Amino acid sequence: MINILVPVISVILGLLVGAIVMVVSGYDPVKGYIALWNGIFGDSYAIGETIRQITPYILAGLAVAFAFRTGLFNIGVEGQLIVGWFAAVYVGAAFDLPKVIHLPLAILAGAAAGALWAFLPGLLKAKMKIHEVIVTIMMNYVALYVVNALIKTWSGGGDKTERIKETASLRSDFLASITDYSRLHYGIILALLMVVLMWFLLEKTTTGFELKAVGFNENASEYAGMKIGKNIILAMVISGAFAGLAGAMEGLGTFGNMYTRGGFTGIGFDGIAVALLGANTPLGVIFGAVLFGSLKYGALNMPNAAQIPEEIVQIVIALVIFFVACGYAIRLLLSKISKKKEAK
Amino acid sequence: MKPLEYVIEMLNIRKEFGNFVANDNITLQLRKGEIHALLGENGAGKSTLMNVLFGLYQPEGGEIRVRGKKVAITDPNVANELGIGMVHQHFMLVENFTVTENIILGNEPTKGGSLNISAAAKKVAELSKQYGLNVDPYAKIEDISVGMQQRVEILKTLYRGAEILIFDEPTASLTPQEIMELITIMRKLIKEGKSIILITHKLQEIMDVSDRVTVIRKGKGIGTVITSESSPEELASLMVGRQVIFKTEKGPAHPTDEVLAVKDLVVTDSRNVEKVKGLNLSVRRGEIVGIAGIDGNGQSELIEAITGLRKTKSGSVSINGKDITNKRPRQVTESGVGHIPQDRHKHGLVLDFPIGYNIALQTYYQKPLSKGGIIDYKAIDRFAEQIIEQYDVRTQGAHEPARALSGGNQQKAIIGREVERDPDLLIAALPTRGLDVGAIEFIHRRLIEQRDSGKAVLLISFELDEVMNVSDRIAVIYDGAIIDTVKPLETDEQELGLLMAGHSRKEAAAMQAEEGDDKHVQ
Amino acid sequence: ACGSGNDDASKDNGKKEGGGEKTSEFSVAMVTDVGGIDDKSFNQAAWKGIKEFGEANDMEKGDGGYDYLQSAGEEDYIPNLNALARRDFSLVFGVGFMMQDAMDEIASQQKDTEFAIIDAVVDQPNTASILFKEQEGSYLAGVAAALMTESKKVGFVGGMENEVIHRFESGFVAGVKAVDPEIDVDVQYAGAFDKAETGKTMANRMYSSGVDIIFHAAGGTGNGVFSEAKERKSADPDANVWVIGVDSDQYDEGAVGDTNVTLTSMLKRVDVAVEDIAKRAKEGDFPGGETHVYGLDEDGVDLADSRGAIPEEVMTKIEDYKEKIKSGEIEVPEYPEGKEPKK
Amino acid sequence: MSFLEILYFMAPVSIAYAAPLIFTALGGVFSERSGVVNIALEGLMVMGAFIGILFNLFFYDTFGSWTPWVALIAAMIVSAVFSLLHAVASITFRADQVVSGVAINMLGLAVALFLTKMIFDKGQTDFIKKAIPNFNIPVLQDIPVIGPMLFKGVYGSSILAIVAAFVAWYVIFKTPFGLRLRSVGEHPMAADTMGIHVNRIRYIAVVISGALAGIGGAIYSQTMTRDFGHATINGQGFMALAAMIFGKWHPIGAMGAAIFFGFAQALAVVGPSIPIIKEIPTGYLHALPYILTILALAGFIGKATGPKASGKPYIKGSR
Ligand SMILES: Nc1ncnc2c1ncn2[C@@H]1O[C@H](COP(=O)(O)OP(=O)(O)OP(=O)(O)O)[C@@H](O)[C@H]1O
Ligand SMILES: Nc1ncnc2c1ncn2[C@@H]1O[C@H](COP(=O)(O)OP(=O)(O)OP(=O)(O)O)[C@@H](O)[C@H]1O
Ligand SMILES: [Mg+2]
Ligand SMILES: [Mg+2]
Repeated sequence: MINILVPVISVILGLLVGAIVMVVSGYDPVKGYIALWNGIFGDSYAIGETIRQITPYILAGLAVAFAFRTGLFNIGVEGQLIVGWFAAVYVGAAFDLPKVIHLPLAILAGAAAGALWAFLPGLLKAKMKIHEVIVTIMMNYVALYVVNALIKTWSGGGDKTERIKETASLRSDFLASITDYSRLHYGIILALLMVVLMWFLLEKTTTGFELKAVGFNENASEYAGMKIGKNIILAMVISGAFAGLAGAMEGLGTFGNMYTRGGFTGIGFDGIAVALLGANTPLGVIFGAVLFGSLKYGALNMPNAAQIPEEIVQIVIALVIFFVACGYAIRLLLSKISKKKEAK
Repeated sequence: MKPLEYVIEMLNIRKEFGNFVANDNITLQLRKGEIHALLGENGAGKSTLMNVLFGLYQPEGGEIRVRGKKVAITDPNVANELGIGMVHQHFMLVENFTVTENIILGNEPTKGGSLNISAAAKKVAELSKQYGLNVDPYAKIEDISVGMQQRVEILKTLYRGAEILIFDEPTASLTPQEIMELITIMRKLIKEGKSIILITHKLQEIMDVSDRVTVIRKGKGIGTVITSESSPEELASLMVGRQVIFKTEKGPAHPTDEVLAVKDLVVTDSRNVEKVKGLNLSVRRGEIVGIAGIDGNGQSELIEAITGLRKTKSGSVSINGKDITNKRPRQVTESGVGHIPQDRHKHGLVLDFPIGYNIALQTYYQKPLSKGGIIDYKAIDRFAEQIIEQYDVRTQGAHEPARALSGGNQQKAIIGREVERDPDLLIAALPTRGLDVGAIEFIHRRLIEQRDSGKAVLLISFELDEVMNVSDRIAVIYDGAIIDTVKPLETDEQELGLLMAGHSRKEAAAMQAEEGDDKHVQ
Repeated sequence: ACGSGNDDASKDNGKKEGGGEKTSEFSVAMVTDVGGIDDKSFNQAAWKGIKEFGEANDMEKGDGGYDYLQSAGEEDYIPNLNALARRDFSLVFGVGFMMQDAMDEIASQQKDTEFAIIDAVVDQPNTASILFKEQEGSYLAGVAAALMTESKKVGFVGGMENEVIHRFESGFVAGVKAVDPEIDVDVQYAGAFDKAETGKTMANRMYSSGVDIIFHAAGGTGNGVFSEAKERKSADPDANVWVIGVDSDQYDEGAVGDTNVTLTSMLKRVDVAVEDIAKRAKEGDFPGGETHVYGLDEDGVDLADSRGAIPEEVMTKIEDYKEKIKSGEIEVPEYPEGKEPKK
Repeated sequence: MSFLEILYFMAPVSIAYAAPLIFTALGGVFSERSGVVNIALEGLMVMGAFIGILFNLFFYDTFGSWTPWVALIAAMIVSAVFSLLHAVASITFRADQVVSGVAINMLGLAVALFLTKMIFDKGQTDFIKKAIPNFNIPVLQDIPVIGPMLFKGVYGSSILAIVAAFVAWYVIFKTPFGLRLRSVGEHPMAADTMGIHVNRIRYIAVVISGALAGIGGAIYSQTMTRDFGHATINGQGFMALAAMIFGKWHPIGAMGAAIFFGFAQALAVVGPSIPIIKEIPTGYLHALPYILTILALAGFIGKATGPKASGKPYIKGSR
């Protein structure tokens, strides 16, 4: 009960403080929040786009959460996502194959690229004990510039890749038609499958058991016969694969190609918040992604329908995360309230 | 007798953790200049009571008087000001600090705003000399022995001028030599007019040094007795609530085939210093071989090399005739080796895992706990419940985090895990460290059972008592080699002590004779 | 070129009559890219064009008048374009080549709305594509730099390498070489539009190696170029360091006490193009499916008026070149040498 | 460029690039040494960059040529106050320190941009009139080789940063406060038993980190961009975090790492005039600084472990 109450109260508190900010700066919070609501749930188009936005957040959140659960801090989801995006688009555009092969292949390419990008930090951590945070931060930049250069090379000096073939696309006329031409694509199903996969991997398999054990206590795990290095690398690689899939969602679903980028997508960094909002559990990640994705997407409608500046929405989102992080204080408050009630 | 002057009175102290009552109206009165022992089973609430006195916990009820005055000890600062110092059960030392830094922390001498380490170190050296503590002020904690760390803890309290000292299980991880030293130190402190509360599970120590004993059981005060009017047996039964057998009953050994064979083994430590230097050892089915030795003579490296946790430099290790030198830990365990590790928190347990997972930590990948890489958690639960039941692990259930169990119960779970795998060789390293007499008795019985069912047991212990009581053969390790092997019945603690100090049996005999002569002369 | 917005007002006469009915009421909006309407670059210029058009036609900000939506990321382009189309704006601008695919998709769905995209070509019947001949303006910047350099070394700092920025580079180099082929042009790209520290380091390197005029086409990275120049200027008022600004008149950015390091700026008049297209759409002359290229001749690009440091005789020379380009006598290359598209 | 010219160019550029990172990384060192993970450095830097510019713009008339320096102090104070949010969340409210940090990062940028819009009615501030100046150090600059490398075109802020690194080293390793700070990050319970107020020390450390990151941000904006906008600080905070880890949580190490980053960045800029690097296509050249860092880590830095209690809130009586 309290586990549900805490995030709900955090969200309410975040919105409340956001409302105060709006009032103070001369905007109408009621109008603002109606716009936010409509931006998320207003019509089938909004719902479709909200779900589309949630999709990569789930995967990025899984990537971060998986690493955390195995004792690693993968701050490189952003870079892994970028290479995953590129690889998926490359396979999606460069080959002519029937859909049953092409789409899975392109998705796999994304996952593989992300995994590869995470392999190096994993290897350095396993073999040389080099802190994964710093390597993954560096790998983010390397991904950004290398992918930009690859796009340039591939497109003969252009700024974007070819479009993926229809056979590699996650989009569908059906989804578009029921959501009034939103870009909702089948990626959400894949993302949810990955949630199940992560849960299964961590909670059901011997591999997951080992990964968690190594994350908690390397010495005891080694004593129990587990291979420490292998598990660290594997954890990074799986985490990177999730991140790569998030990129594949963008490449094969939302965009259908890739542009050279001036900076990061932000999804990878937001994935940290998503994962931690969800307490690093697979189910929690869904919650985090829904919260984050909805706010992010719905926020677009606040300047649109209520002329409230984007920045205020960002403030609200940050506050919501802040309050969720402060869950302990909310718990304390709740228990005090319930004690008082008992006393009466 | 002087008028009864209490420096500390803890009256009807009550401490609750949630719904659990850890201290249920316990009263403890400490006289000036006495050593007052506090005795109780693992988890009885001793540390809790002392943490209340030291200001780390706030009691729910009762009152504390210091030198007759009622006080509220709201945090350790207050305790320090009242002259109360505590040596904690789990050392409160910052590992990568030097001895001096640890000692002055919170009370630092300065010169022009910066730390005056040299002055502090001088003072530490002086104190150390005054009490015969022999501590290097500039050594890093992570580099010094447990005994030395213990003395640093004591210095911490002395440095602050504590008049009332609490020792929470100071001897649990000390070697016999170090314990002797500690006792000397305690006596010195008392002579200086200080008062001591001593927690220990070793009844002999209580008999040796304490003036009075307060016994608690399951959070309740049982009473206070005058040591000289009591006996170990009485204390034990007061504490446990039943009769305790001290000398473990066991029949003679019937050793058969060799299980463990270590030949000319050379192992280096993490700093690449040779610690095991051409060691030979053999353990057969149906016998318990005890390794006696002073800490640091290569015991840890030897076990780590056998179990695959450390690479050997040369020599060989084989189990049942099969060479396992430099095999990975998994291959070693699968060749029939069970291992109760020396450090249960570092190697023995994943503290954040449920105790059930920990019980499955060696077998989770095998049938019936898993099939085809898929773990059957129901099977793990069943298995864990069975071990918990069978080995009397006191816990709320298999899902409780290992962290929340007391050390004794953690240890029982580990023993259950290792024994239940039915290994041909069971290596038990310091298996009873920090445990109460009841638990020790239980563990010793299990080791003997293993032997009697035809397994080989290798016991490493710093406690001569334990080695003498449990082993069938005692291999004395000194400077990385087994210098002699003796039978418990054919030796005594004195001879063993001399052997452990590196003397040959002949020398030992001579020295013993001499000593005996001396005694006569005196 | 500056006052072009004003004369539209006089021509606007049909507005009041159709006022009551929504369909006949003309409204216009734009979607920015991540820069926002005040990025001192083309978003700002586009918004300026829309605002001026709106004000000139007595329109109000908001539905049925003129408005904009800002994108926080590229995933927002489609929802934003879509939102504006759904709010029944008659004409929706997309600013920036990054919006190409998004525009293509939305234009094919929202067939009743007219769209226009800046810096890219979208092949839809209801979409007008707007390109600029940045190379022509940059050519003049190159000429100015070549005529003014004392060290015979000039520099170019680009942001990300793409076709648009390549046009800047190409024109600039061509302009310099047209005056004096012996002059060195030091070309470097920062790889991003928002790395001021890299821009500054590049400028530092160039000035250190004797370059005295740097033309930047690098957005926020160009801030660093200005910082370096200004720093040198304030350390040594006699330092011969200049910057040529880009997109809008960056004279103010060059101020160092009483002096200024901005030699001139290459203007990219997105506002002119936006107003032009809006006007045509309002008059029912929307060039859907067409691509309009705005060069010197169309007032789409130019050098800023702020050329304080450029002496009169140099000005005349620049004007000469300008006329030659306008007349077609000089054709400015679109791609830098060796950077022609391979396909 | 000749080899010497390259050196003359790279040395000062590396240090100038490093200065904001040094300050911010030092902030990270204080915070993490006390056991509070500070991924919020980015947001704290943003705040500093914004306040630095804002103050500079509004008080130029009052403080004249001293403005940039006073602006550093203003940025320091505001970021320190802002960092209290992170402190309250992660120390008192036992929040996950990484989440709290992420929230602060988002909040810092959003608040700074919102205020920019409110005050300037546009997406970025005006340009400041007076930036942090650089100057040649008399006499020293004439020393052959070293002079032009280290003593020409020196920013006051760079000197300050290097001095700050040594001061931080002194404070952390030579003063009672430093000893307590480190003890709290290694073994808070031990510190508690010695009568040290664990949470108080951690609050102080986090606020110091806010103050230092604020200075770092204000140095960046007052030397590199001279205005504030959405992209002014983008990733510097994370680079500072990386510098802190690279430097093994040691002030001097962090400084060295920051200078190394500066060196790598400068190398990518002068790359086209260096024989081997010249061959790397520009696109890939942009990745060079980051690849160099990874190589350096793998090559000669190796293992780094942070303070033991880092990331864990201290809860009295738990173990
Ligand atoms: N921090 C805590 N939270 C909850 N319960 C606790 C805590 N500390 C102790 N307890 C409870 O109090 C009881 C007494 O613990 P305590 O540490 O005082 O035992 P002890 O007598 O010192 O045991 P040992 O001999 O093993 O050191 C435990 O059984 C446990 O259930
Ligand atoms: N954080 C906690 N939560 C719940 N119970 C706790 C906690 N900390 C300690 N305990 C309880 O305290 C009791 C005794 O703990 P204590 O550390 O004194 O045991 P111990 O036998 O001395 O262990 P060790 O071998 O580690 O010294 C245990 O029974 C355990 O249940
Ligand atoms: Mg205890
Ligand atoms: Mg104990």
